[in-house]
Amino acid sequence: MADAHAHAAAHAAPPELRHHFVDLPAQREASSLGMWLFLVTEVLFFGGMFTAYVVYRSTYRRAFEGASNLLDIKLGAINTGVLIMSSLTMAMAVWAASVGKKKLIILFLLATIGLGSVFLGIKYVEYKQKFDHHEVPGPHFVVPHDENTHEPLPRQAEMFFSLYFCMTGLHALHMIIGVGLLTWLIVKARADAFSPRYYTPVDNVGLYWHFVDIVWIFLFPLLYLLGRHTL
Amino acid sequence: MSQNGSHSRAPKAYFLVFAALMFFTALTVWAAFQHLGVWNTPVALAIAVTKALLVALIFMHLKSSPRLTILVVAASVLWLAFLIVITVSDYVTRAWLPIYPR
Amino acid sequence: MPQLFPPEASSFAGHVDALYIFLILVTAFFSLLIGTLVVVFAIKFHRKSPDEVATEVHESGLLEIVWTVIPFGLVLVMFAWGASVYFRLSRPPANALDIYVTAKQWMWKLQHTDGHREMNELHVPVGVPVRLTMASEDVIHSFYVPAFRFKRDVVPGRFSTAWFEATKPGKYHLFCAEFCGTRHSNMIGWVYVMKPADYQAWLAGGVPGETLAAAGAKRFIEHQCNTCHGDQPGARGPSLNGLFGKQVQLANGRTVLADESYIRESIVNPQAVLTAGYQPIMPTFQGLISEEGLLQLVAYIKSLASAPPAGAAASAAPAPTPERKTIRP
Amino acid sequence: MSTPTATPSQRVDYLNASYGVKSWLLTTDHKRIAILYLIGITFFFAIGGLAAALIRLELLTPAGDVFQAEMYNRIFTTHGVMMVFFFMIPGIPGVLGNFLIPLMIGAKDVAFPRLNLLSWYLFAIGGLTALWAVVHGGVDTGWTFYTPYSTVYANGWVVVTAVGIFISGFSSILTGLNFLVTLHTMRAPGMTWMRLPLFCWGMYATGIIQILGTPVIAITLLLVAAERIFHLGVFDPAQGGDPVLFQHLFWFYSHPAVYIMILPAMAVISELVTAFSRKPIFGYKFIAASSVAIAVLSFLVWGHHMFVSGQSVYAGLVFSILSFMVAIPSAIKVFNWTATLYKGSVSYQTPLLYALGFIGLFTFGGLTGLMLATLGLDVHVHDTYFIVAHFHYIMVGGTIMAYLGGLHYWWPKISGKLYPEYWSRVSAWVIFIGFNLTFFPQFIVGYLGMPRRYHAYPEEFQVLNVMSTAGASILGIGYVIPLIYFVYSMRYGKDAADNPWGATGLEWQTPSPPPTENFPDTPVVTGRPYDYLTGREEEAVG
Repeated sequence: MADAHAHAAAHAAPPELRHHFVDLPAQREASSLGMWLFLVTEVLFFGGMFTAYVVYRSTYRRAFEGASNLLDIKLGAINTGVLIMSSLTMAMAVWAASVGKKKLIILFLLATIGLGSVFLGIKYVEYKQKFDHHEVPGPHFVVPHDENTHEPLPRQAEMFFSLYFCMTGLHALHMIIGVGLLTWLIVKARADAFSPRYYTPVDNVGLYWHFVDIVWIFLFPLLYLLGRHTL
Repeated sequence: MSQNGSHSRAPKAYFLVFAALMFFTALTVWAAFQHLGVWNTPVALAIAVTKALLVALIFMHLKSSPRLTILVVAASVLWLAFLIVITVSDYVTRAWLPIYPR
Repeated sequence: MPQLFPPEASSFAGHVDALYIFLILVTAFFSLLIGTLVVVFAIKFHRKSPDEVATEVHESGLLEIVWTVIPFGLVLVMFAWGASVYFRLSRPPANALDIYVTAKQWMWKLQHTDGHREMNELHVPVGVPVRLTMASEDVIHSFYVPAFRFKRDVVPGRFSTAWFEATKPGKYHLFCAEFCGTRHSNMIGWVYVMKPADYQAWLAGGVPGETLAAAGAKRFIEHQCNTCHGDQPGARGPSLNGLFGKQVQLANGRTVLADESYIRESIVNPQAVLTAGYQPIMPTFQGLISEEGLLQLVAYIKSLASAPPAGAAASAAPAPTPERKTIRP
Repeated sequence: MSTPTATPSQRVDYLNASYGVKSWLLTTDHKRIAILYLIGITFFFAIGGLAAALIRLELLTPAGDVFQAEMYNRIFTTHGVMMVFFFMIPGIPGVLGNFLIPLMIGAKDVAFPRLNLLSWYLFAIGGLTALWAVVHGGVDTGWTFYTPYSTVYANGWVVVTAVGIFISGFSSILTGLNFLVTLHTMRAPGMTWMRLPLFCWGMYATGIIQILGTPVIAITLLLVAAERIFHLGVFDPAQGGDPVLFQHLFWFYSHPAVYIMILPAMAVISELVTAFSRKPIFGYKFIAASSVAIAVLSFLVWGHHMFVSGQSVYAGLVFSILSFMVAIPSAIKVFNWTATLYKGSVSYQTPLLYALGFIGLFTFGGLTGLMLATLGLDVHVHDTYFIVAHFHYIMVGGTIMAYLGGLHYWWPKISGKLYPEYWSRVSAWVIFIGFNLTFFPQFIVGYLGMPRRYHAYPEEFQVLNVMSTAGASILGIGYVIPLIYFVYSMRYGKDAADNPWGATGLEWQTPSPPPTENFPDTPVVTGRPYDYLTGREEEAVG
């Protein structure tokens, strides 16, 4: 980037341009790369639990299949649909920001928050069921019975529920953080902080939200659909 | 996201991807109830990977991102594979060496 | 000369020390090479005047290749030698003397098949391969005898198996090498390697309790294992006579060798190693049988190995344990 | 540099640009954050060092007579946790990386200055959380937190310490992220990848490891905390968990973590060797490629910590051969450093003494590492003092030597003052002698079979342990001396010129200490790096 260009941009420096960047495209490229690197850490963060899941599933296949069949597949499928829809509305919000339609940004952000809350609500219902059936790992865990053979599952079914709560719990926590970020975006959008020239925060929260959706795209089959063919 | 300020209509791709994702969700649920024997898990994983790719390429506009970003994403998948494959390889090969050379 | 090596008291120790000396030589050679080169260059090319400049040295790809290939070759030698020594350690010979070790927070309990029990002490005959089948009742411990150059972590939840063959009579240190809590440094003991005559005297001297297999038989009845595994025809569980050491066809298609780990797995996680042709009705006994109990059950089932295979002779009573063959001098 | 040389005292620089605690605690200037890190890691080094002194005191006598066993276990755990997570890992990246990367690439600051300040706060909060746990009784699980002891049987502040490490793990992630984005997007015009100083290559490789490795220990410690709080059984064998799986997940990060510790040290050494031989580095491409190769290969070798822990024999073979492969790039680097000295114009200032010490000790430490990668030998020496000696040769003989060398080399740029040359050479020799006397005997006592983490040991090991403790006291004195004269030099030291060593590199073409925005206007880089021989002083076109 020739010096002249830098000087020109410096004079008409838009307010969002941070002092140590040459111009807005450089700043956007840096923040986007930064966000993707953060998502890499999230991939490996969930990756640790997926490793534990893969290992224990192959060690305790029957216990995992039996316990997986106890999960409510209807709620799981609905949740997947809800989350995909929220990904759509999030993508629309990012598009709206890129074309500078302030009302649409706020509308789609609100839709995303709504769908996210629906997801968390359904999650709460599922957790409530588990607490009632004493399927929560810990001192008062009761080994559940297999759905079709009505035989008690192997004791290691508790391992499945430990992993289930760790993975979906951490995923739900990421959803809650996402909803918080979306609310912060709405506040900034109402304050006209975004324009087609500068909407990096919306773009980055969008990337984060889509990532959380991708995690659920893998969690759903691995946790819910694992043993259905044995029914 | 390229600066296409003039673009007034929302990109059609979003709606197509949305429909595809919903379809794949239904597909994977249906496939789970089929007795595919040893193929149940690979099919479920394949569907999940395609859904993830759709979200990443279109919604996260990875398709139009600089090569460096794609390299970063590929690295994360490769490192996840390192972690899972090498750890599982320990478990798989534990029984290979029977302690008794009967 | 202060002692630099622990006593070489096992068949394995000599190989490890030879490998160690080779590695010391390589380390000494390269350390001295780099050390002297660095000092010589620093002195020879000492800056004479404040603004003296170095002379141009062109990079040479050849040199880079040389000092990549040579280390590469050397490390392959180290790897191969190390792997061969390691393989020797991990393949116990068939006729080894069985010792069952139970590691518990801050003590070692050792049981001989003929009923002798020892605490933090192990008496073994010289020249006889000894196989240790080890289990931990709480955390990870590690059975370490420096004189034998032999160490094995004892991971709770599974059997750890290792072997050694003592070659020099004497009294050697036994340490716990994996941090296991407050009195980790007190979980130590002695291994007494004895000439065969002394060993026989020691065996005769001590008053053995019931043999391990007998204790196992009692536990077998106590947990009503015989209701399914009593090998009467049409029993719900597979017969255990002549099972140990044979290949077993599993329900999921795999065939595994019936060794200690298989027996432990079928007691603790029976669904995973379900025998072909049987219903998955066996409950898991995880947490219900202590590690010592599992070792005794394994010893009992091993003692059934030489009993006639199932159905031939329906003997409900546990078969008498065959007398161990006398220890060869 | 031909700018009007106003005496440093009047010139506005990043140190006297503003005063007051707020100006330091809310700064987003990478140079000030580097100073904050310097203070932070010196504080945690002192705590870790104190714990080390207590350990060596206890090991003077075979009987455990200075401390109860319980207390001794908590002391060595504190030594491990403080040194690894709050000194070694944030150390060179936090201090030298933060200060130098923007200067070396001609940028005004790192890519995300506010994130950089957040990284320091996360490091400080994490460190203080772990310190809180230590003060209230600490943990007795060792810095490795092996389960099921850490999850079921340990009764110390495991969860609080794990949370402290988890928080400081984020600091490491964000620092790595910051460096990677800075090196990718903020290089000055003309600063191509092949003109990047090797220090930046080393920090780039370190960034890769911080990003790809740290999350795995974050989730592992989270699972350990969840297991203790909610009684889950993820790693508890009584509920079907597998302790070896914990070791896999733990070492997947913790082995690359030792490369987070050594790669920045190697990066410093590349700079010191070429600056004090006043000669272009030998094999620039090979050293840069070696750094990245180490970063990648370091993720495939973690199993050599588990050869005797019940891991399968075949996995052991694979990990052993891969561990040998990761040693090759380190060997290439050592050979290239040595070749750089050949026909150089070598001057004996303190940074070079530390660099030469590093090359010697790192070579010896690295080669003993090869012994541990050898399957047959590791069975005997695993979890003995042989291992303790090996990693101290790499961490203390390597990383701390390089850190001190780098601190001396860039001290004029950081503080604008010169350190006293006489005292620094004395302390360098004291440290070198004390170090070898401390850790060489541990190789011998290790091979003799003395296990790690023992507070009482058989009598025949006493002589070697007494030598080690004697060495430790010398080493302790050796470390205190630089602390004294560095602080002294800030007040009474002679003012430093912009380029006291006559070295190349953009950081030497800005005043010492540099102004807040580093360069009056962005420099343009033309020549190749370390260009000592063509133009006498590479003029950076303003």
